[in-house]
Amino acid sequence: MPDVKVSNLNKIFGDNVVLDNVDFTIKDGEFFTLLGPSGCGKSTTLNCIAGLEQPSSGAISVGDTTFVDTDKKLFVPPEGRNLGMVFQSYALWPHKTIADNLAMPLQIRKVDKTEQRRLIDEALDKVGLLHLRERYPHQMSGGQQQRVALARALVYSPSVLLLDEPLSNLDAKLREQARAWLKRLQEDLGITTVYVTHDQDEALALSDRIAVMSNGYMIQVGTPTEIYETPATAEVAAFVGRCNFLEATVTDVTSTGAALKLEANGQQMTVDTPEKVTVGDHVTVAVRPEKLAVLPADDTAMPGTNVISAEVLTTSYLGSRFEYDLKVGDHVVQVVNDRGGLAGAVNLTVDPDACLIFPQADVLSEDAQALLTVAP
Amino acid sequence: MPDVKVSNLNKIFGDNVVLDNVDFTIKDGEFFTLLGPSGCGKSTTLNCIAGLEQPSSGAISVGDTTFVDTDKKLFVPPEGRNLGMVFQSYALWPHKTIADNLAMPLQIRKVDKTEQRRLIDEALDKVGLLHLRERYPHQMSGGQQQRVALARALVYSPSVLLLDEPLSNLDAKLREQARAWLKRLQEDLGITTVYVTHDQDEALALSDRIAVMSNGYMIQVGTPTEIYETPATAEVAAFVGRCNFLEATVTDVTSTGAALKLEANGQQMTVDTPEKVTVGDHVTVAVRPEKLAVLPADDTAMPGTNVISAEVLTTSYLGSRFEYDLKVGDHVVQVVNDRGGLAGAVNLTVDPDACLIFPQADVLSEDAQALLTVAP
Amino acid sequence: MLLFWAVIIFLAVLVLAPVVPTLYQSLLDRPLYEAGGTLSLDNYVKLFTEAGFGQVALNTVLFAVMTTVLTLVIAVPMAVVVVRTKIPGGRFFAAAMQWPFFISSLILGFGWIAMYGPAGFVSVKVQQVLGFVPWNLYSIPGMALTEAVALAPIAYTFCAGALRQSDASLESAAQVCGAGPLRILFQVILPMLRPPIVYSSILVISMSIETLSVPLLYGQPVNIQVFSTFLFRNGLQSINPDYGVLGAASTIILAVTVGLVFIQAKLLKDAQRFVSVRGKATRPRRLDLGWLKWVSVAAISIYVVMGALVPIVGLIFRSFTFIFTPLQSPLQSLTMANYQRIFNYAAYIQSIKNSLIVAGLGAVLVSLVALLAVMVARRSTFRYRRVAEYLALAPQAMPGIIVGIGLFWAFAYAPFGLGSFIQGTLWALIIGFGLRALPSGFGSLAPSVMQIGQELDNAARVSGADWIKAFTMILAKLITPAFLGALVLTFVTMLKEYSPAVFLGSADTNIIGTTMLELWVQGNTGSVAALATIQIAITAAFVGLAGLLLKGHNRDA
Amino acid sequence: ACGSADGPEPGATNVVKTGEAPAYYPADYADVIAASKAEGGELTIYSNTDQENWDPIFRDFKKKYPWVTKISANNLDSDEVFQKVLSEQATSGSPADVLVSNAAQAWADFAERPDTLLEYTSPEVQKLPKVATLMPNVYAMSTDPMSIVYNASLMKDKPTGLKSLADIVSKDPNTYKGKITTRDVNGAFGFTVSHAFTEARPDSWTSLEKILPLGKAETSSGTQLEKITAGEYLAGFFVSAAPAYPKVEQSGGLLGITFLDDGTVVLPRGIGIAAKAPHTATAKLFTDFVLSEEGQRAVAEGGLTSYREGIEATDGRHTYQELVKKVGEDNVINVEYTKVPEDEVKAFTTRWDGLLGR
Ligand SMILES: Nc1ncnc2c1ncn2[C@@H]1O[C@H](COP(=O)(O)OP(=O)(O)OP(=O)(O)O)[C@@H](O)[C@H]1O
Ligand SMILES: Nc1ncnc2c1ncn2[C@@H]1O[C@H](COP(=O)(O)OP(=O)(O)OP(=O)(O)O)[C@@H](O)[C@H]1O
Ligand SMILES: [Mg+2]
Ligand SMILES: [Mg+2]
Repeated sequence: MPDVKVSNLNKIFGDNVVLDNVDFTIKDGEFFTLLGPSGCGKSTTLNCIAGLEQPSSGAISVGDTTFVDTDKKLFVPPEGRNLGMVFQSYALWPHKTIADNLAMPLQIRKVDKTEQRRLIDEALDKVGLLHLRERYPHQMSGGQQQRVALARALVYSPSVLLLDEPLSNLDAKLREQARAWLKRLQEDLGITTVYVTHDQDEALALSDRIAVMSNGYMIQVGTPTEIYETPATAEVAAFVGRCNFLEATVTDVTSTGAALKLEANGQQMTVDTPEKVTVGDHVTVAVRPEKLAVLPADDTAMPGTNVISAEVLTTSYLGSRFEYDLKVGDHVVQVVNDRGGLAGAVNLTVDPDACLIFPQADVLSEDAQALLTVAP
Repeated sequence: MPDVKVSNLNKIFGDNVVLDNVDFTIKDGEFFTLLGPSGCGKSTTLNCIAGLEQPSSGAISVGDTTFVDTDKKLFVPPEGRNLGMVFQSYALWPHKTIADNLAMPLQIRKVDKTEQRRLIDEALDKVGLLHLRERYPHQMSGGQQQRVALARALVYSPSVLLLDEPLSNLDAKLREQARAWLKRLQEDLGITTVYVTHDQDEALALSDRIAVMSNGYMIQVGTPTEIYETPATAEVAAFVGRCNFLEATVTDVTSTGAALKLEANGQQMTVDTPEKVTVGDHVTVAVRPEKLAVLPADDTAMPGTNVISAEVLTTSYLGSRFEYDLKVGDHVVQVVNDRGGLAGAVNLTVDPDACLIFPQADVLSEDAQALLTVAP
Repeated sequence: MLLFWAVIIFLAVLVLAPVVPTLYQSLLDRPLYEAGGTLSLDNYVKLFTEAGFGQVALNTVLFAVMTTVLTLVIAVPMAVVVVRTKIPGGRFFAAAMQWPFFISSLILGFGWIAMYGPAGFVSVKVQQVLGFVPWNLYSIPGMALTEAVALAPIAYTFCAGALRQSDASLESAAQVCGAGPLRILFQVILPMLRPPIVYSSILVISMSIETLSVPLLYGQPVNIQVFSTFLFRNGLQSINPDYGVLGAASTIILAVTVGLVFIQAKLLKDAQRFVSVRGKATRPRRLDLGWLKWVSVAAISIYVVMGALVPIVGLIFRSFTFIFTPLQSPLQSLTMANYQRIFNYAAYIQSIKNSLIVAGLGAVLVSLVALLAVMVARRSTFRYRRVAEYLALAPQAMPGIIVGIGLFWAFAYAPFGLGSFIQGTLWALIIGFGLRALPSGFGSLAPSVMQIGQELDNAARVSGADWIKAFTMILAKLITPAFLGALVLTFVTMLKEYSPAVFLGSADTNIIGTTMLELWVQGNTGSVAALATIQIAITAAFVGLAGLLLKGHNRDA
Repeated sequence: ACGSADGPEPGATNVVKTGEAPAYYPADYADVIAASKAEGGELTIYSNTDQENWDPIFRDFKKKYPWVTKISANNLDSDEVFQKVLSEQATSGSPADVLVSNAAQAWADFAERPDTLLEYTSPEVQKLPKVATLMPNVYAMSTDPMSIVYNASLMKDKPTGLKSLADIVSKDPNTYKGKITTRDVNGAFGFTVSHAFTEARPDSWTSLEKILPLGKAETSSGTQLEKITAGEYLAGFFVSAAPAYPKVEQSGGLLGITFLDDGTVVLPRGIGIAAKAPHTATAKLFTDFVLSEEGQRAVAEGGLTSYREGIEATDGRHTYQELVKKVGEDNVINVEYTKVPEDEVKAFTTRWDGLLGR
């Protein structure tokens, strides 16, 4: 299986720049995910690879074959690329049986009848639906349809598999199971896969590498751990996993990091960070909810951790854990804890090295900000 | 604020029994949630309370007022019930501004102009949207529209607030924040609230009490902890939170529980349970993913815990934790652990009192079952 | 790409063919066929100063406005009642509301005169009871009412479609807030119907401007002239027809109708405010009107019975009698002679055959052209795809008579003598009628094509099919039901059509509509009724057949 | 065919001599017949005449010259016959062979133009009355009288002419208000007939002044007849007799018809051959046939009024002679094919419409 190389891809609709110099390489057999909020250009990138969109400029090649190169005025139409693609809505042809759905790409490739049958059965077996080969799509559940769509994309042994939010039409419970199943299948087949999603859990769980996109830019490309633990920007931190953001001012710079004054309530905290800051900088401190701990106000915290006084607004039971909404000044901070039953004034503790700092940025939507503000 | 009493509610469409003797009481100021899979009759129940549906039989009263009583042939139409309701689609009138949307219920109640203005501003302020009072719904984001819908339902001080999946149209990130906000608001107002959702996380996080419904029945009514920790049936266990199900046969009955033989791989395990079982019974063992621990095959487990040999299929990184898909016989078992990096043969350990047993039942959909089966 | 260009050029030629000669004639000081004309604006000056056009314009405006208002008054409440409330026999009424659409307004007009005219059966009965007749059919309101009954199904269909899709929870929300049914109707439902109301109003206005039959039948004896009868009289019957003035008048009307289409676009610009259809479908909930529902049922029944059923029954009765007058029992003169006359003359039989050919072949061709236009407009990445849409919808703004006159001249001046091959043949009628049916075809296909997700063709492309294969292997099959629907609609439209034929027809190309006019002029009213009955029977048979086909198709899909 | 639905096949009585021209035709007529044979047996007629009128004429013509197999006749509006030919002649050439219309004005206008009509003198002219030649090269195919049709069950006094109608209505104007119909003089037909009448009987304006204020104008005789039958109108004057005859017959006494004893307008229907007719010889044969005795009998059979001597007014046929017998030679007003000047048209229509109150 070949590498996929996307270079300097640009796409402009009218005067709307939808892709801005997107550039990445996907290694042979890799599960590569494009992650980003709605409208950031994920589908457009994928469609450029599939040939369903023509890039305004840039080049895409798979192995030694160049699919598109605007400099050389080269463009291979989708039907010439031998890719497999699964769409969000599955796009099964409703008037054909499952077997006929799978047969169509083979007919186009002039595979002979008996071979067709063999390939179709093999592909359906792979997705566990051999017994339903004569059904029509509308006679199947959503999960089954999704697997048929995958079988159709695999039946003609495409060189690369493209998936555009293939799980988003499944209900929440099934989605988790389908996710794990998809991961097993891809590992078995070893096919190079490009996956589009706006669901960060999906991206983290499935991918070998993730490209986080925003507004047509690629902000960060890395393994799931890199993306989650060391997000390149506050935006990535906000988008991948849950995160609390607190505004602060740098009051002192130490060898390992900085001392900060929180704007929400004026308290001090120290942060370990490789980031260069200078005194007086306004910064945003980002902390994941599970990195925060809540103690009753009278308990003493471990030395060396930051302690911030807060007040419990609400407690939510999540089954396995508890989620607290705490009030820090006029700000709501979310904490996930194993321990329930806290109320009233509490102390919030956090290790200095569990905090990330970023130049001050508005990373939350206006809506989210409104929901996270309370009367102080 | 009054109690809501629903007694022996039945609803039959044609010969389809949609509600089957539903019976519950909601206490004053309580946040009561109807939880269940799609089509189980949640909306129908809520619509009966609102008066948008007429029950086939049964009675509903709020405080001392009877809204409907089929025995007495009493039916108060929705406009006579003074309830507040928020719909999944928000149902804001697209041709009216936000202020006009809120004004309509007040006009109907013949509130005078200046008082109207005061009430509208107060309600909009409560949801933080006072500055947008002259906008049209289509000029607002989904989250804002959802808050306007809530303001409209609250502006005339209804006796009970009815919410039909009000958060399901928001994107995943915003939904979490809106959920916490809604909880704070309801606690502040102390208004009796009936909430409909099919999202178990939402139900657990928000509710004082939850009623789990299935096929028109009410299977269990209880606090979130009761529902999560001691589900009444395997179905509830499957629907609320994630759960592994393993088939087993009872080989011995002990004072605290039973000894079982797993059908997946023939291994033995013991389970503490108050459930009465007899030797030879076929049962379903239910274990939550977070109650299972994974150890490298050569580590020794704590005495008294069950040890089941398994094999790692895939590891998924979830940011804060890791999820493993393990193969136990021909079965896939999901485990959530803090520890990553395990592979190959492992031991799965579980405390006897972390397992629940139920009479053998098919609780997973065909789809889910297919996804959780592998070649042994 | 070549195909896209071909489609657009084809549409442009088709649409502009009748328009260009009309514009040219309006600036010419003599008929097009006379050599050596000079260009000037004199015709317009003459039109406004001399020809009594002021009164005609006023009448036309009155007629159009009244028709539109009456149409809406009939159609909108009925759509609300039928779609949104619980009434007994709702399904039946939903179908019955469409009936008047299947009858041409010429036939409806005859039927109405026979029933409600000054000496109509109903009028005479009322006269006997009351001593006077409280209405006057031969007036602008009378014309408008008949036309409104004929056009109401269009507005009904538009509004019902919108109501069917709209989110029922908008009404539920009002109800829970405390609003009663009437308040919901006026404050929630009606304001949101603005797009279908505006859209159908524009359509009704342009149709009532160009309709010829009812104004001719009712308005002529009492000298109420509207635009179409003005064109008819000055174009066909005048002592000395002035083609320049005719051209000028046509141009003005063309401008007015095109203007209306622009206004429509403007009125609905901020269309977001009326979007009531959201992603997740909600289950429709019907309001209970209480006692009001019986009033509604009565009103709808009156519309269906008095508006369509009684005139049709009268017409069928008429077709079996020699003379039909309240002065004598029709049973005295029962006869088959009216039908015999039609089947005795080859020319009349030929006209029925011609109608079937024109409507049948035409429906297929128009639907195909419409499909091509839809595919280019909605399914291609072609730069000028919007142009295809506008061109396909433009004939909506062209009165039938203008299409007739314009094409007549266009054929006469077509290059390479192409026109003479077409002129006077059935092809001329197919082109003329087809042009007028194109917007309906386009309108009925476009939504269905848009409903078919783009990803279905994308999936085919990615799995190796080119544009053509993707269409033939995937889309063609999926579009079939919609295509059948368009066939029915265009067939019915073209079978009813006759006004362009007044100019485009010849001895060999009589169609039912022109034969009816001829028989009427001869005074063979019985045979007119017989022919009308035959036309209704054909329509019913065709609609029924298509319904069966559609059902069969749905079953195996 | 009108009114003949239940009688014996009347065509049987019209004996047509197949392939033989009458003896009095010139000797070289055989050349014309031969030329026609070479033309392929087709003929195209632009007319404002209905299929039913044409039917027996075509039938007998085809019987006489059996190689003529395809005759197509347009039924256009009276003016449109000429507009269409002119348009076609100006561009691609016209397929029209023979033109038939009763629009006197339009004929006059058309004939004035160069190269529109073929110069042809029919050998039948010598056997026909002088009125048969309407203009050079244009002959009368039929002469159709105008009549008064009234609803006999609603009108006690039977009108016999315009003056008698005026007397009847002025006795009881309330009953007759809006109940008299006439043809719209803004149309060619209405103008020609009404104008010819007032030209010939200038004193009739006094009667018209009594009748017209009660009247309404219609654009077709069909509408007039239907509405008189229904009782919407009580009477109509200048109603074309051709369509009226069968209606009156079928009505079982409900309708009455009369010619005007103070002047019956007769509108001749002109026939001429187009200058560039593709089938000139067949067109000549057709014109001569229509004027011949055999042809005139077919004309009468089709429901139009024949004017050649020797045609019996039986089997529902109507003739000019029958009319003359009823109203007298002096009271027949033949419409002349001349062009009325623009201002005279205007003056007339204004006066007429003024009386109608429109
Ligand atoms: N045909 C088009 N014309 C104009 N703009 C377009 C077109 N297609 C896409 N866009 C714009 O390009 C941007 C990126 O679209 P794209 O479909 O790639 O987003 P996405 O990341 O896949 O979002 P989603 O998660 O909602 O699918 C969007 O802002 C969209 O509005
Ligand atoms: N008007 C109706 N006619 C027939 N069946 C109906 C009608 N309304 C509801 N049902 C049926 O009643 C059942 C319960 O519907 P209900 O809307 O209460 O489900 P729900 O639990 O709210 O589901 P969801 O989560 O999808 O909204 C469904 O099976 C539905 O098909
Ligand atoms: Mg996308
Ligand atoms: Mg619901």
